Amino acid sequence: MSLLKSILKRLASALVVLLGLTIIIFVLMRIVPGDPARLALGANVTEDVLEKYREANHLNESLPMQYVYWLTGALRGDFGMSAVTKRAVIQDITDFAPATIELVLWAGFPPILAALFLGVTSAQHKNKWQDYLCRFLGYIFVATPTFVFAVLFVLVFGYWLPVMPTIGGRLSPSFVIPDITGLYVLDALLGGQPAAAWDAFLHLLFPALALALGKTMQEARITRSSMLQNADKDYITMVTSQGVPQSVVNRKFLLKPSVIPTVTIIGMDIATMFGNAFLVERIFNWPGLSSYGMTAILNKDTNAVCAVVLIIGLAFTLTSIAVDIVAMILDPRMRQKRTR
Amino acid sequence: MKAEQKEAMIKNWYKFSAGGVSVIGLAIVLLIILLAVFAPVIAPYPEDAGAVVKFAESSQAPSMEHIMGTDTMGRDVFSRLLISLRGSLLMGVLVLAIAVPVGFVVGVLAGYYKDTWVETVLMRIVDIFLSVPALVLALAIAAILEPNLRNSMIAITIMWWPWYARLSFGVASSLRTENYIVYAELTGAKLSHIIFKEFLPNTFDQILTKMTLDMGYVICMGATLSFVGLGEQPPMPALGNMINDGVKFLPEMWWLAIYPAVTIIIIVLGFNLLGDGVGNIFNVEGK
Amino acid sequence: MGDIILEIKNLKKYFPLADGRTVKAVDGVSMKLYKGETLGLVGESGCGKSTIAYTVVGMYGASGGEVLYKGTDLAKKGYKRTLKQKGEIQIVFQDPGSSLNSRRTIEKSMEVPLDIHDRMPKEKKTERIEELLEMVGLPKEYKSKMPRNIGGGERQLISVARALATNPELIILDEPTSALDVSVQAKVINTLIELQKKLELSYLFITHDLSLMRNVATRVAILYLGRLCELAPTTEFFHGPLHPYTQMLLSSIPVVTEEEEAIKPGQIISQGEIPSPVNAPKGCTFHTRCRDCMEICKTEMPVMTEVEPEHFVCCHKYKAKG
Amino acid sequence: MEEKTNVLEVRDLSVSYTVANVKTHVLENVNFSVEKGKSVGIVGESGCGKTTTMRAILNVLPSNGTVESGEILYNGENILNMPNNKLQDYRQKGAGMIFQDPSSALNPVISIRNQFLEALKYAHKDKKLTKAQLLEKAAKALEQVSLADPDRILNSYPFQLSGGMRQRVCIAITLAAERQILLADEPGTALDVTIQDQILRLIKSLVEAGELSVIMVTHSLGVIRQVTTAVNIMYAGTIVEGGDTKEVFGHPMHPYTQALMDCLPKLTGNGIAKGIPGRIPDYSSPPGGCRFAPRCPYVTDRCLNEKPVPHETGGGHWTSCFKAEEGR
Repeated sequence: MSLLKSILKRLASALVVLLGLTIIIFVLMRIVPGDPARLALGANVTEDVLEKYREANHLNESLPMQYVYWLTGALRGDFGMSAVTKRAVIQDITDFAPATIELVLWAGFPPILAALFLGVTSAQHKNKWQDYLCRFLGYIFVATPTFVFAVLFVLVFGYWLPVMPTIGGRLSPSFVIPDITGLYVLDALLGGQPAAAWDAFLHLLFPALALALGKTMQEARITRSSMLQNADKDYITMVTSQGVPQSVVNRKFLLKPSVIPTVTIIGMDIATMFGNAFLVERIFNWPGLSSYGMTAILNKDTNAVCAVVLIIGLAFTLTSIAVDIVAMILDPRMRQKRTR
Repeated sequence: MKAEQKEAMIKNWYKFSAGGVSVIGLAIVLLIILLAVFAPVIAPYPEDAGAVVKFAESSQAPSMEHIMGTDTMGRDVFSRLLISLRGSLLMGVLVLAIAVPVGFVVGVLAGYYKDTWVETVLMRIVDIFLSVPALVLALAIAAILEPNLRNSMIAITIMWWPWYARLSFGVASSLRTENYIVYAELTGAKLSHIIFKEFLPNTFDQILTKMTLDMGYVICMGATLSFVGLGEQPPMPALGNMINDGVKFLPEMWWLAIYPAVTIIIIVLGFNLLGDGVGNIFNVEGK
Repeated sequence: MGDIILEIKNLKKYFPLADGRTVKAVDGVSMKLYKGETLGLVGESGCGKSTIAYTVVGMYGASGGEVLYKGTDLAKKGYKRTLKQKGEIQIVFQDPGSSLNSRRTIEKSMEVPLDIHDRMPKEKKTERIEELLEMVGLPKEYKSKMPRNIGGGERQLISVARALATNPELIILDEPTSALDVSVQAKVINTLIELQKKLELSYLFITHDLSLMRNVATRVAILYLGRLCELAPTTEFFHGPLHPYTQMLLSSIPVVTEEEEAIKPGQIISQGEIPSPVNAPKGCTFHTRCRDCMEICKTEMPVMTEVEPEHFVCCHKYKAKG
Repeated sequence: MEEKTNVLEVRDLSVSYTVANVKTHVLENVNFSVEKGKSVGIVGESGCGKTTTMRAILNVLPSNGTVESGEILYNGENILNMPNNKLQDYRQKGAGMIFQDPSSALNPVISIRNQFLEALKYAHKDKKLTKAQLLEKAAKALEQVSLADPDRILNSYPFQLSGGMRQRVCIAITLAAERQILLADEPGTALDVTIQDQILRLIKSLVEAGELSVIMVTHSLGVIRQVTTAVNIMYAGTIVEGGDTKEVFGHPMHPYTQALMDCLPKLTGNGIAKGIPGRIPDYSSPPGGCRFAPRCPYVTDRCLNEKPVPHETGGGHWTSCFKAEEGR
């Protein structure tokens, strides 16, 4: 079917993009000034050790060959050693990734419903107080950088109205939960510990809100404007003129075309959240991939930086494929468009 | 002729101010620009924007003398904030001055040569840059280069042009079958004519709207980089590093972090509102 | 009849589809255009009339056949048109909204051909633009206007003026008035007729409007699914249409006077729909809708026959006569 | 007596739009009516207010449009101040409209089948029809408009159809509802002439069978002559001439109608007139007198200052023109 074909096409182009991303990352890794071997091992090693390291890591080969070695390694999950933690990078990543995934999942998906609700409400009460309130908050929230949200939350909910778990992390130390999916709220529930799940949720709440607020209001804004734009379209006038009740018109004819623009930007929004998580995790002491990546960046731990960037690129690509598929299901026209 | 122009101006102003809030945006942006330009004159303690230590005045809460208080070194927060506006605005202008033309040319070429290898190659490159959150790659680039204001601008520019490429691609690929483009081709016009004389005026509306909005977002990303120490280096003030310094002294010395934070919000808000108004003039939807 | 300015011989244009099938937009069309005449190329959507125009003007290459302009085959593989030829063959498009760049003044739009074909100093250029505007009956002040500030008919006149800038000999008119109101169309058409007389222009006039062709064309050619059905001098054509499709087309035209009603071939009821050019019917492509369909029509393709001097028809009914 | 046979009557309708804070007076005192089982046409060029009239009749003006004055009577009741449920009833069973632009009148993300079902469900809600019966009606209507493969059409989305097909789908959706009155806004614009002919004959046959009253709005005088028995000539938001179609086209009296007829290319040849100079007036400040006066070759001072009123010249043929009134 055409839907399946479009999805396959989408996957193929995603592969090309990811391959391109590996090249960029590799180039970045190699333009770091200085000798990669020395950067990895530090200043107090002998030339012999360096040479051995170079040999082992194919640093004496031509650049394209080095790339091939690095890529084949990366495909097997071998990103080398981290200069900071002195462990295999892949080990660190598998440890830290679930925390970030849990955070982005919570920040990315539940707020979409809120965004749609706010957008639709705002459009249906155009120029009434509900609309003005939504738009006012929208302007303010969209203009607030994520890290400022995070800082404000720490100040307000950490110090002034101390409702936030202060120490940070993902769970209070008094709880022990089974390790099933790595997503704590879910694991706690699966393990039959509602109290632990609540605690994990509280830990999540503020970082997730800091990540989500701006994007949510932006999605609401887009929903609102496309609702209003579509409401004046001929195809809505046509069904209204046919005597279809207004509520049915709104639900069956107006909503679907109006949420499509929102759906298509969700992919980008979630991607941006992976980026903004870098700061939020740091500020909230959230032990995730992003704070690991941040530490790696500040310490010029190239192997770790590359791995994190690549993994985030992968996560983003997968998200946007998922979003595109949803959009294709909603909007038959997208199945025909050349996907990218 | 004159009357026509005047009429068009009145109409544009009406469209711009229709939402009401765009005028506020314009006022905010003008104020920020004025404050930035005249910062050294307005700032009560212009010398505080550097490695100055005044122990006698350190850690003071906001007062008549220091309306936004002083930091741990006794420097006037208000003065530092004013000076930091200059770097922020400069960053916005320079980043866009490079990212926009590059993105435009790449995007228009890809759109004009849609369904050929030119499009495939150019737009794949764009896609690759868009496949990682801009902030992540900007952080990585800024970290690999020496951390300073210039390099943070380079990093942001590298991440910003693909957006303009994508925008111009959309416009060009939908316009390339318009008859005036076809006519120019058939009459023997050169590629440069088609790009700069035919496509450029038609992309201008959308580019200008996006640029206005993006001024705020670029400044925001610049502040984010400097917040983690990858922008302007201390003792020079920047919105991001001032917040970062201030966070360490929360909640007691709240003024250190809050004022710069609110300033960022106001700057981004101002450009957002202004951008919406500009979009209204051209009937362009903001992003 | 005078010199032949354009001769199309067995022209074919196929478009491949993504699924491997082919659209045969134009499939073996031959005709001549004499200097100074207006040849009306008439047909319904999908008949290939615009494809022919675009191939002549050079937007597409041909899949087969020849396009001879003053004896040179413009459609030959690898042939690149000279600047002179590009100037001599001009086109006026259908949509007045898209033929001028909405972001540039009339003057800037009209400078495009001048800058390429006839470089001259600024003042002379302005002079020339004013002269061209005058030729199409527009005041010279129009040069500083934006396209959105003038009417659709005026925009089409600007397109005509722009086409005149390169001193063309052949102008392809691609439904230049189909988007206009009749009161505006009248002005554009009258201007075109005047210009033709004054400048000895040859027009290839693409349209779906037969009534208009009655008043404009020297000869009329009817297309159906990428092939010619009938080609004849205008007066003869309207008084004795021969091809069943032509008759159906004529009888479908809504008219306003009794005199016109009398001209329409009576008792012919239009039926069916033009089939997709992807799988055109075998034999005569019109046989699926033809009321006179015979067995031979379903299998064998008819050929163009000259039934009377200069009156060609492509139909099995008239084979015997010839 | 005569009043009673009118299924729809538009009285003194004036409509304005507000664009960028400027009020434009589009319709001015429009009057006309449709008798039961008859067809009436409104002819005019683009921007003359034809579509606005049609939208007003269904009370679906765009959000910036306002009815300034007048009433629209359906079976004697003014639809402009009907309670909501009655209005809906009128839209479901009274009058339905074929929209002009086929590319925007169908919902892009809903299948043709569902668009049919939703519209027909309400139009036929009293009859308690099953889904299959509704689809049968849909298929029949599609066949009526010469769409050969109704199943394929029903399973399509609008973007998969050509412009001509979409327009016919719109026509079919409206016809399948089997309302009393059909409002046809340029029903042939996207159609080829041979298909248009089939559609026009279909509409005409429905009228002649007494099933339908039609208001047809178009720029094409020929279409009007083929389908309608009465015609109104509209210029710049006013109706300037009206009467029996053949009579009006045979002896046009208003200078605008005359000019329009002269501009029309005819199958009989003889060339076409030079066109009408000037453009339709700016609706934000329309001429104080006759709206055609600035372009009229017979203009007098009176035309510029005084609004002409309908003047009957016999046989139900009337015109709003001082020239005709004064017998010049």
